[in-house]
Amino acid sequence: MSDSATAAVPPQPFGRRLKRLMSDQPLIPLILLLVALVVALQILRPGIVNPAWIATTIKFAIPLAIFAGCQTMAMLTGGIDLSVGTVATMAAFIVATQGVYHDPAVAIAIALTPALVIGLANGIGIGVFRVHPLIMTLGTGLIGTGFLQVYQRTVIATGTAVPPGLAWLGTGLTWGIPNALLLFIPAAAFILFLLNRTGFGRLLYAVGDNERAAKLSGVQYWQVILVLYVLCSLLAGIAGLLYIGLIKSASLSLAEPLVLPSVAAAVIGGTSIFGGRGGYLGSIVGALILRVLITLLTILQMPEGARQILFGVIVLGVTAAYLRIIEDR
Amino acid sequence: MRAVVTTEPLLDATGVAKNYGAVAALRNASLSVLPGEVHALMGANGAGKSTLVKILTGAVAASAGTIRIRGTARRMHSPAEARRSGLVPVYQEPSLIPDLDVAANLRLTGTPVEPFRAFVEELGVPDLDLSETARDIPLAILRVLDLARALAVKPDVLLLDEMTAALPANLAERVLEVVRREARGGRSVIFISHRFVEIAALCDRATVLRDGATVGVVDIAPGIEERIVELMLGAKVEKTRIAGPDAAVSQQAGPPRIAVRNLAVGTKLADVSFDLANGEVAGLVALEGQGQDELFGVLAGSIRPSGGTVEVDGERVAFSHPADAIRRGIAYVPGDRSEALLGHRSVRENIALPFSARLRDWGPINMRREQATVERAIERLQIDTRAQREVLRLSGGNQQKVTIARWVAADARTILCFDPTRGIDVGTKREIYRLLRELAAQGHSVLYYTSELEEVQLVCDRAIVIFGGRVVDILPVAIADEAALTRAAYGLAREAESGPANGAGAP
Amino acid sequence: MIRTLRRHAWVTGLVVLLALLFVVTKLIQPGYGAADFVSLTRAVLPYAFAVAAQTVVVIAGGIDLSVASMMALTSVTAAVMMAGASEEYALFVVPFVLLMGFCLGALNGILIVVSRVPDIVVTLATLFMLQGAALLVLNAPGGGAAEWLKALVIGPVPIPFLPDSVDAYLPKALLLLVVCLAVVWIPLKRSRTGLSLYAIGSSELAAFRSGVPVARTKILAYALSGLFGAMGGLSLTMSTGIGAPIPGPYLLASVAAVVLGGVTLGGGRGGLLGPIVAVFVLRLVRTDLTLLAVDPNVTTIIEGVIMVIVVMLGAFLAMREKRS
Amino acid sequence: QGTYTIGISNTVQGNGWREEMICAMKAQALASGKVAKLNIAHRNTDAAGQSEDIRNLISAGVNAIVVNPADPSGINAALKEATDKGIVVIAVDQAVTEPSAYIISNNQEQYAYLGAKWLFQQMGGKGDVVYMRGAAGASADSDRDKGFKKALAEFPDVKVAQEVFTGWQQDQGKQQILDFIATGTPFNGIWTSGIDNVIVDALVESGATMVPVVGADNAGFVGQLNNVQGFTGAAVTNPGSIGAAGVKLAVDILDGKKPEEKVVLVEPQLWENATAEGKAKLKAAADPSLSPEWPVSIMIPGWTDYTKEQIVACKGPGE
Ligand SMILES: Nc1ncnc2c1ncn2[C@@H]1O[C@H](COP(=O)(O)OP(=O)(O)OP(=O)(O)O)[C@@H](O)[C@H]1O
Ligand SMILES: Nc1ncnc2c1ncn2[C@@H]1O[C@H](COP(=O)(O)OP(=O)(O)OP(=O)(O)O)[C@@H](O)[C@H]1O
Ligand SMILES: O[C@@H]1[C@@H](O)[C@H](O)OC[C@H]1O
Ligand SMILES: [Mg+2]
Ligand SMILES: [Mg+2]
Repeated sequence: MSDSATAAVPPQPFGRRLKRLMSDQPLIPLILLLVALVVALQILRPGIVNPAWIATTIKFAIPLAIFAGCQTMAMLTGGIDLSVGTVATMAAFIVATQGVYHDPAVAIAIALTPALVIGLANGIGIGVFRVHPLIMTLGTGLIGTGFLQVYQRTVIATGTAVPPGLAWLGTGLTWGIPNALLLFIPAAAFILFLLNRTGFGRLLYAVGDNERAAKLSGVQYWQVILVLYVLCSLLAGIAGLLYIGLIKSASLSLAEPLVLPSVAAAVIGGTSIFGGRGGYLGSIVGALILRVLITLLTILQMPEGARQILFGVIVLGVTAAYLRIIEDR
Repeated sequence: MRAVVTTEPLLDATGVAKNYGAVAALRNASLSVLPGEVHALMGANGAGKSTLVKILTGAVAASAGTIRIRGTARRMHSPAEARRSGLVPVYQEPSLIPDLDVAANLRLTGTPVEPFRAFVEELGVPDLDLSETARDIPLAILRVLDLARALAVKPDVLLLDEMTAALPANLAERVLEVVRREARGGRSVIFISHRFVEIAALCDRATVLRDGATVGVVDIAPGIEERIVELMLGAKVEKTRIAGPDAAVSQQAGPPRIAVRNLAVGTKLADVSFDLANGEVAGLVALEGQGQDELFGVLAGSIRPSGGTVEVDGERVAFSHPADAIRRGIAYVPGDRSEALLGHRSVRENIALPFSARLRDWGPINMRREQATVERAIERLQIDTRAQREVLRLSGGNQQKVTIARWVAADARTILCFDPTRGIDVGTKREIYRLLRELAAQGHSVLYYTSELEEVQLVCDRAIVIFGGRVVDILPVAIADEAALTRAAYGLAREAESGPANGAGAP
Repeated sequence: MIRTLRRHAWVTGLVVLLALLFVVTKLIQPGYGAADFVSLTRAVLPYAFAVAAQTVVVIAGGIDLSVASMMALTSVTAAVMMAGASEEYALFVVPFVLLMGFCLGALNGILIVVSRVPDIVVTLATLFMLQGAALLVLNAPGGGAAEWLKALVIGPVPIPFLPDSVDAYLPKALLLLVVCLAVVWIPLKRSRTGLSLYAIGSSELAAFRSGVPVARTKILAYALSGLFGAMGGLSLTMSTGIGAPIPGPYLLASVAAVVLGGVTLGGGRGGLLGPIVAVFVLRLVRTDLTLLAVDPNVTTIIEGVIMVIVVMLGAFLAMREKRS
Repeated sequence: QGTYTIGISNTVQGNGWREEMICAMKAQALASGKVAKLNIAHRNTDAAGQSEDIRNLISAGVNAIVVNPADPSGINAALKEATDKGIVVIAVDQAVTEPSAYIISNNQEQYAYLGAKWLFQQMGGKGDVVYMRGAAGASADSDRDKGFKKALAEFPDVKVAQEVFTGWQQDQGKQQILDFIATGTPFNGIWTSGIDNVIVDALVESGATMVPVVGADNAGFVGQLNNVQGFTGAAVTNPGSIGAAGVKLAVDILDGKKPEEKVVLVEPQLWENATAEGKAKLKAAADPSLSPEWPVSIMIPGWTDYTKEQIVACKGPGE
């Protein structure tokens, strides 16, 4: 133990200052980790980091990032939304099948209806009846899946038609830039603005940090939760529409594989599942990190088992490294 | 005071420092405690008292410094280790496991039940149910249990961090008695409190911290108070009433701000009636558990009454949510700050919280306006915002100020303060008294529950005393000295010479 | 008595629900009897171990997303080791696999403590690692199991002096379940370590300040989860006679049963009995839906609705209790 | 009308192929006129869960059980319990090792062999192939792997440039192939385990050179084989309607008409668009109105008795 009897704070070495910067701007180290992964990829497969690959990565990261937006907002309140996969899949499947009969606007409206209904159900269950979000959204997800299966029986022989606008948005490029950004940038800006600059955003943090304190300040929990889950569901529905535009093949489990990664993206991005802490920019970078990681593993030639092990190791390693860098305690 | 025998110190800490990122919680603290001594650790809010206790007991690691126990240098890695070395703390926040019952809590820490029970009784809680879950036990009782648990293991050094702050006068009195006796029995005690009376009554010496450094060690003797305050704040503070009793208050025109009639809540609140006038600070005095929690709960909109009426500005109200009360301009500042604060959010967001509560305020925030409002409130309460990114990292006293600042910023017309000066240093207390008087002068009204009876005469216009869920007396401030209030609080009749209760609406 | 019942109101409610479900089952299928009950307990077995694994960590304030993968890995390991081996060799395999589960679980805990990464991320990462390891052990379903091991879950326990019609209602699988859980859980629950589990789940800070070795306790919680997971994996091998590297539907099921069983996500509250009863309830609901020949897609809806309604009802009752 | 109750157990939900299988079973049960009720357990689960479902079906008192096994031997115990009780057990799609059960199955090994062999021939017997498998650890996947490897052994100059598991998920398959295209590594052909139309889509979208693709007879992919300009490929049949064959076999056995053999393998066919003859077959098979994930071979001659309307209506007896 050293003796520091003096009152003056000693001038800080560069390393400490850098660390301070990183902990104040947690996004920087996260982006550095992303870059490190991209560099690793380029080293392993020289030439892969080209405009086409970047466009693909962005296209596939966007639906995940929107999902991660839902998770981020829900997690800020101490919740989680496991029904996003079902909601998105329903929206996708319904728009592709209804697209046969109706013009795109109508098909989209029909496709988003279940999103609205499930969001309302989640909000009421969690906000009013205080059902644990995990159970509530798991339950509504199951129910939604059931309804989708029932619905599916009625459209076996109608064929599918993905609205061309969605396909353009999902897969198209303009000057090499994915058109999906046309949807994503405003959506992300909206979420960021919501979280950082609006009363509602403040309340998400407040409710998740200390519900009682929020209540004593006049916040009505159920209102916040209801709006939150409806919003999540609608975003998930929109992500589903975008996803069907990207994949162009309606399946009954289209977006389910995105659910766990979306939670992971938010957590990697620094949002706490216990509520009150985190933000959306981190989640977006988290989604990109996961997508790059998936490419990395796809490209590497090794047994599938080893690939999965490596995936786990890297996810853990990245998160641990990130925490080390940003913590200042 | 007992004469201090000069022997080798039992506990000797020197050069202790602790940095939390950019915040230096301690820079150069030293503390030396003799066997059998009750040693006060004093300092303004944020001076670093709690941090020192945490370091001494292994709850946090020091950045620098040496700690010797009976002459040997030691470094504690955990509270468990400190316990084994005979250092047993009662931290500023309750440490019972919330979801375990009392018995399990004892078993967990290996605390012998019988001595514990004996101490609990002695400390003024006669009918403790060991199978009660800690979460359901009121804060004051929890503090007592924490203390009894510490005492039951017969520590060499007992470290009490604001042990009495959340206690009503009767329980605080018991604590002092028991601690005094234990010290006589040979234990050393480190005692943190912002109440000079307690320090004077209990302690032998005091170490004073300012801005994380030890600035003096004094023997406690009559009149030393001034010197300590000087050391603590680097300035003098006088102790007088902030503003004269406002005779005009109760006679103000129009309906009272709040009129409570025959209010009842289950078995806790039987029949309470009083008025709170505009521009008045009304003191509420009660022993622990006399229904004050329920009364505040009803007025704040968190509890629904089972009988009686509440009128606000002459209009009958029935709140079903704190939002309803707030809409009527009634804000509640809970005594337990963990109930009021968003620990991981910034000072600014904490203060601005009520601005976003209503549906119509969910839209974009006017950041400039918010900034200005919040800064004004911070200024007005003189909040030390060095660690403002997370309120949790502020010292206890500064946290408490944030809870009040919120309603000052929101300009609530009525503030229900539940023991707001709990664990607040003298300097800050004065600021809060001044602030409340200022608000009153502007026509706001304040209902002020306090466990420190002397405060009544310092800031209130009247004292409403409840006992057993009923208003037993309403005293004008002139006669509401500690003796009179204590009598009343125990439900005893007023002494002959004082006049009749002049509170409006008392039955 | 009344007091204990009140305290365990949730579990009591679940038991009543289970009893009602048995009545309903008997009404749907008058022939429902001992053999069917034996089947039920066999179906319960892997779920019960999965939920036990989840319960320990949830009580300790964590969550274990790797439960199902742990079961898959231990199951394939056991199946591969026993394939073609002698009957006696299984006597070695069983403790080996249990130890393996315990150690891998402990590894989960160590990673959480050392990396300080939230539980949910660490166990998500180990979910993939264990699943990958399972694929490396066995890349397609296969392997085998000792006959005596398989026999452990078949049929009722023969009790010498009881008439068959009575002991027919004591399935071996149930006995196995109760013994395995009790051997670990009861001594634990009685010990200070058990209290520590609840303590760290309730408040890590308060536990630390109460002298609980937080890191060690957390590691133990995950180790026990791994142990129960290994029991679950073995039960899969016992009941199928093989090992399959793809994890079954045990992760979400375990979380759902934990919540239905009255254990608070977040930690510190609840016990093992509730979640186990919840597993029986969920399995019996499944049986009833099959007996009723409900349209399978509607089945999904019904299961979702039941899950939501039960928890909603519980929450609603709790709210009313609080009000009054 | 009918008298038999038939139980059905299936462990993959939310996949077009399996949905077709269920609808085919219902249609066949209805068309046979001999089935009073179908009792369907249809959910996502493993072998242990399937054993549970089978036992529940036994409790429900069914006369026969048609099962798409989660695993060839993992449900043997439950199947044995059923046959011991005199219940007729038929495994469809994949084989089971329980000897008392009947099997009517698509030949998965042959499925892969046939397609891979055609593909390698198209590639001129040399070059690099992208091998896009199903779900790691699934028995259908490992059976197909055997067939694929067998074909590979016959073409020593064909190399596997990339082997990945799509998990039978459309989105995964599409991202994987796009990632691979981005590496710029040349390849001459793609074999898929049924995640096929998104692959063709990805080739078109990314402007990559078209290479031959082998997939299954899913409606979407068959449509592409017919319509996408400059695209050569082949669909190997893997009818989901095999489920109906299982029901038919069950009814026959209940009627006392036992088959000679306990095991019937339905041999896959290959429809390619490289020859005029193949094109004609594909044209005939195409059905753009069908759900794109459904195999177009909605009937199996000799094994199914329903009409297209009936399978599309997806209604069983009593519904
Ligand atoms: N975890 C932390 N992170 C950052 N700063 C901290 C943390 N804990 C304490 N501090 C800072 O250290 C200083 C000393 O705090 P401490 O709690 O020791 O004060 P105190 O003397 O006990 O005050 P009070 O009388 O108000 O309780 C304060 O400025 C506080 O903000
Ligand atoms: N977004 C904000 N930023 C800063 N201060 C605010 C904000 N919203 C409200 N305040 C402060 O809170 C107090 C009351 O605000 P406000 O005028 O919105 O409430 P109000 O009395 O209900 O008025 P109105 O009925 O017009 O909404 C004012 O002192 C105001 O400065
Ligand atoms: O699940 C299906 C499998 O059973 C079948 O044989 O091939 C296609 C798969 O989707
Ligand atoms: Mg303090
Ligand atoms: Mg304090």
